[in-house]
Amino acid sequence: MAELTYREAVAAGIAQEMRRDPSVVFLGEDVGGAGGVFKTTAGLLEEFGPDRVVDTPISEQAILGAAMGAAMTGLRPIAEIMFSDFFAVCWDFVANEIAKSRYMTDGMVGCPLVIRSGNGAGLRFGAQHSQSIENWAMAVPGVKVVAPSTPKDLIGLMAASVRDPDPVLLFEHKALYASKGEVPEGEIVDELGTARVLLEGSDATVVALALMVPRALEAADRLAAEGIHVTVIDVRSLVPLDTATILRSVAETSRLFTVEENPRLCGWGAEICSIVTEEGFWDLDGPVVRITTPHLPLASAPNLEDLALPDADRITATIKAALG
Amino acid sequence: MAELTYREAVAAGIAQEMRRDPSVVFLGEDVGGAGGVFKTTAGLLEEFGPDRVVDTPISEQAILGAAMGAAMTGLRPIAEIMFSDFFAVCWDFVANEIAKSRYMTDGMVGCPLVIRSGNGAGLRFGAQHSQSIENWAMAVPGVKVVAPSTPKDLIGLMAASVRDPDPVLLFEHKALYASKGEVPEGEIVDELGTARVLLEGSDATVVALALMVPRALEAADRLAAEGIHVTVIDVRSLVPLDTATILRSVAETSRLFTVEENPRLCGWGAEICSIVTEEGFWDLDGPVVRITTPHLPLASAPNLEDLALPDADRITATIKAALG
Amino acid sequence: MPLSGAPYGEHQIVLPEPFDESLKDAPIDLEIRIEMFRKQQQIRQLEKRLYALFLEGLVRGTSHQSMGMEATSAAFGVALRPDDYSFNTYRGHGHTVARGVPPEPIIAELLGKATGLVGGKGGSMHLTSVEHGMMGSYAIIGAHLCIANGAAWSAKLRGTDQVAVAFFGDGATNIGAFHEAVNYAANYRLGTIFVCENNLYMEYTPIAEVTPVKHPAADRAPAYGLDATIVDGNDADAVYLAAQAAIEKARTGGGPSIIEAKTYRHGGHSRADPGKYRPDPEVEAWLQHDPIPMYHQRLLDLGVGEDRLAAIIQEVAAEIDRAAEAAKSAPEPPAEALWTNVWADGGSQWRN
Amino acid sequence: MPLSGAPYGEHQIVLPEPFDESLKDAPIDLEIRIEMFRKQQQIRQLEKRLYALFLEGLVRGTSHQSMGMEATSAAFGVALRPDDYSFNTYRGHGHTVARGVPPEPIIAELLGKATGLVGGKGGSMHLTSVEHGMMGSYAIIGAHLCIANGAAWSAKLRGTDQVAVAFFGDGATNIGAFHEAVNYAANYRLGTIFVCENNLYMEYTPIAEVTPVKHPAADRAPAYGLDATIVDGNDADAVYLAAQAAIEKARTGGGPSIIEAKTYRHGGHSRADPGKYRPDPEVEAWLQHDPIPMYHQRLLDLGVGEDRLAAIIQEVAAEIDRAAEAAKSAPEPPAEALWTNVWADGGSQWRN
Ligand SMILES: Cc1ncc(C[n+]2csc(CCOP(=O)(O)OP(=O)(O)O)c2C)c(N)n1
Ligand SMILES: Cc1ncc(C[n+]2csc(CCOP(=O)(O)OP(=O)(O)O)c2C)c(N)n1
Ligand SMILES: [Mg+2]
Ligand SMILES: [Mg+2]
Repeated sequence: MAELTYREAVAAGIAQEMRRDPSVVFLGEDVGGAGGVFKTTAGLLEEFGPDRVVDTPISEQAILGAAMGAAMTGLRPIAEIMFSDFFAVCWDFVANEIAKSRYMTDGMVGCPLVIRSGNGAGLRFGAQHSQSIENWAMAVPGVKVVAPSTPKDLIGLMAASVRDPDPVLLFEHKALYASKGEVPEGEIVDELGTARVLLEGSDATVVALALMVPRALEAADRLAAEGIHVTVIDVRSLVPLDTATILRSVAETSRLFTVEENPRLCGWGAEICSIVTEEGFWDLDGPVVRITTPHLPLASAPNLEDLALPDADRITATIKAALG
Repeated sequence: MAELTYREAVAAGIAQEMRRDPSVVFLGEDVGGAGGVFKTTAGLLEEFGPDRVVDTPISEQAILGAAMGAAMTGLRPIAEIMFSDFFAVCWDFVANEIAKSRYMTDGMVGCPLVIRSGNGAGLRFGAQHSQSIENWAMAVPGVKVVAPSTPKDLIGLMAASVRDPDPVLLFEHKALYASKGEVPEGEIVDELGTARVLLEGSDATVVALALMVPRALEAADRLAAEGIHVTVIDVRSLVPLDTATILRSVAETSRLFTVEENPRLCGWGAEICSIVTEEGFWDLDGPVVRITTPHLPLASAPNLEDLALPDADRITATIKAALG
Repeated sequence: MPLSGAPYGEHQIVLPEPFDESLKDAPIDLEIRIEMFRKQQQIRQLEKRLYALFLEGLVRGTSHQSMGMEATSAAFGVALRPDDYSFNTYRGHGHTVARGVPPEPIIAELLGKATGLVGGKGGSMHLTSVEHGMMGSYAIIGAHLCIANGAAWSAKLRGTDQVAVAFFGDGATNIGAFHEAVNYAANYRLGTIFVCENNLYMEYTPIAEVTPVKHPAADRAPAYGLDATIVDGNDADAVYLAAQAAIEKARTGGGPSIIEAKTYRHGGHSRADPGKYRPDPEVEAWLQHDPIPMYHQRLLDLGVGEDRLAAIIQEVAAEIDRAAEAAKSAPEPPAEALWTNVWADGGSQWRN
Repeated sequence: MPLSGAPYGEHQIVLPEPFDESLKDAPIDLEIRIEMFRKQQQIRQLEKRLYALFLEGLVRGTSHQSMGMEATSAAFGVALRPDDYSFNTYRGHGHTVARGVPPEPIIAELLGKATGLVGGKGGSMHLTSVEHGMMGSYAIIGAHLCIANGAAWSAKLRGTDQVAVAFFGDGATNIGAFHEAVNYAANYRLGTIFVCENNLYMEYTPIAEVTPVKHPAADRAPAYGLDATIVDGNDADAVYLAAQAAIEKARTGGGPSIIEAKTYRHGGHSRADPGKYRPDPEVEAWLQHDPIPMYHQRLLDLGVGEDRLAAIIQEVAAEIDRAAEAAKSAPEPPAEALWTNVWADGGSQWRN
């Protein structure tokens, strides 16, 4: 066991896969010589050389196009989109090309690639560099979507993503880069489509993702101190989605809360709430409640950004009020 | 009263506003001389001239950029994105620029513009020309989103959109272009954020949008023949959303069905279900059911496309099974 | 004052330059030329049949034909090695045929049949045949130029000398992805060959009305440190020579090329378009500048017997007859097909 | 074989060319020059103060400074008419100051205060002041080039002769939106002026490693039928002359221009970056090629008294002291501000 930061886990995860499989290549802006703007990919150029670690121009469409064309002809590219907000400049590649090519060609052309990106708020970067857009990706049939919350999950889900024969979008949370966690020695390979139950309690099920996971856990602690015991589930993978774990938990607790960072409308929380109210309706003892960032762009002023994102206070208060 | 096609209503709606306000301009690919690839804008170049009706290069980013820059400096542009699928090549302008500028500038820079686009399936155009992406837009704070289902609503919501001081995405359904409807003489101006109750029945509330509206109505007819009476609501406007009308109806019927064309995950149906299961939970007598296109890209073969989209058969059967 | 210079429809007519008769003496093997003749016939006859099927009401969805533009496809089809990659647009019947894909699955695909090239899931705009190196037809302008780079990059890293060709239209040169793609290829000296088939119109709008340079692809080449070749896209020999040079350059690590092939479509943009926005004299002149009869005559001039050419025409016709019949009588895709091949496991599950 | 030619960090050093001393005799009014001096001082001193505030831990979020790049902003600030439009990037402090925006709201914005230029909602990357014609700072590369076209178009239709300037970096020339924007402006002869501040690096990657032409903006101009002007971006007089010509052309319906201003940033890309990826001799040479002392000396050479210049420096310093104090003691935005100004009605309601 070693303690790694979430930041270090990115390079560790990529390196693990690049060592294993020579067809894994990595490309993006400032990812090589500079080791990434978040220093998440330091050391990769040195270890794997400029053939396999490519510093690109500011051309997100060219980056994803290159990754796609390489994936369909025998490589296993990992592409970086520096901030997930920038997916908007190359969304055609994700939504219309990469996601659809296997279906449109009835299985002939697959795209085994990973697109990883810094997602989420907390760094006071303002409306164009702080978005959580995992719901954009979840809304597009044909891409898998994961968002790990710990260094170990990051490495394991990175490995699973690289080895997956289909395209995976892996969202790293920028505000978690400095966080630390234990990581076992040796190869780590996780499984897509598996949620993790982090805490069990019978009063309610709280489902969270990425940065919202530690916040939900903190809220659970505070609630426990007041005698309210909740189950906390880290969704980890939005596509495939581990609905079984969530539905099973709601069957036990009879209440569901989702804690999501993306703006309120049409988020993954809405999807999970809808699944549960269709398939687990008779298990529910009360309203399903989404705790989300309001449907607003994000401000850069620290106090405003903090007000926008769900935090332990708001999560605690919302759950208490709903259960009380 | 005159009978117009939905197609003719597009030009009529734009012309009404261009006649009223000289600052309304219109731009897009093949929209002028050719009258649009769907012939929706025939006659506008002839009436308003090439100063106000601009045929552009294939440059969707340049189109929306020009619209945005013009909107913030005194014009009221209407931009066409030919197929809504192409929003993916210019999504940065919608999601990161147009939607956020007023908030990021604390009110200083507004973008009074309309982006209209052909949305939806039914023409056997395949995965890259048939998408319903109204949920992409709804997920972005800062844009308004409307999707009319009749010629009259199209003109009225177009007018409301052009007159709105904020950006509006107006989705025209391609499969409705040939449909006809009565349109009153004189100026038509509708209101954003208002759903319309098309039919009242006490057994369930069925919420639909665009092409799904006539299909929901047909299902309602068939259900009525079997003694099941449903309320059918045309949402019309996703942002602002008329939650009051929906919640009020569910309070009366105790059951909710949504009928949506966008792929299943994170659609507007999920949003409405979530709102109702949070705020109208105690009104509900049974599961909330979403009837959607499955989470799949769309195939071009007619039988496969037909299987994918909700039709009156599926809507009828689903509601019957759920209520029965 | 209109924003663009000329009022719509009053744009300048662009006439073809006469065929370059000296190309008869170009150093191109006669059997290669006969192969190009055959491919042009295959394309023309297929397109004609598809049009007839459209008039019969059997073609589903949209389709974009390439009558009049056969020479470029045919020349590249012959010049490429079977393991090279090509990437088409929605106007891709010709490029698909030229890579050796037989007509039956193409017709079946347009008819929405289970035996279609991609099982009825793609339609005319998404023809794909990986076994023929034809890596897909892309219907949103620009993307496949970037994707072709990836195939060239992959070939480079895998140490093969495969090249990647991307065909696109004049209209596509104004979209951002064009710029990113060519720049990227030039920067990394990728073996991507960018082939612009300039048929003077985007959908209905003359390219000259929306482009501030004369040659929408070629005039952009210097922006990436590249030279460009402009060829008569209706002369298979001219295209073949340009293709050979570009392929050789790409194969040997010399980097990308831009080729602009001047051509014209005989019909409208898509199946429903009569193409009326084009001035009659322009259409007339280009109909005269038809690649097919010219090349027929050139082969005769080179001493190939009319009987041999006639036999080829016959063979192609017979094959297309067979193919059309088979496609017509094929079943539609089974309902289960709706759920297959979103993922590599063959299914479409997004949940447990 | 690496994809790009040179291994990272071993890129060729690019040294500045000596200042063109003949510009001393350029036909530029002395009062205009003094105004450019003042603006350069305002920018330099503001950037220095912001850096100090950053070291104090008071600057929130990210910020991108322009120390060393003041001349271009200053020259355009003076050359533009108050009602002209300008569009910046995230590296926009200088351009904002140059349009006449006072330092206090800028500092307050970076400190996340209620008195910030955009109420604490934008931060360093989104400075905007419509009353000064400064239509915003855009943090996603490329978009504002297209948006500037819209402002120029609107001016044309409204019959004013306002021009629109878009400032951007060398790295921005490789993104698709650059191509679409310049092409669009050229096609419709819009009065957009594209000003590339080529400081040789995108974030950390030398522009030469990812661009196949030497002048990332200027060498692309012919692709749109445009000429380009390359100027010493550290010489306010050189930029002023180029700006004047481009503005005059744009105002009189002559269409867009591309100006590439060669410059260098003294510091790193963003606040946390020490800029260590840049070879020492290169940094050294460019520190010597500093616009501020050069221009000071030029004004002395032109006969302006040192006392007058010293007084300006003093005035600017005093104003920045005052501004910084005021910004520091300002309150943070009220919590209600979270909910305001999504819509024109001042609110953020998306439902009833
Ligand atoms: C991004 C995008 N914008 C618009 C379209 C609609 N569209 C389809 S074909 C076409 C014209 C393309 O013209 P060109 O590139 O010259 O090719 P051609 O059809 O002449 O072969 C347009 C605008 C599209 N498919 N994708
Ligand atoms: C579309 C997009 N891709 C990437 C980035 C991240 N990014 C911010 S600044 C920058 C470098 C820009 O370089 P340049 O255009 O030369 O401007 P400079 O910072 O040197 O002024 C990059 C890559 C971005 N903001 N937007
Ligand atoms: Mg064309
Ligand atoms: Mg730079």
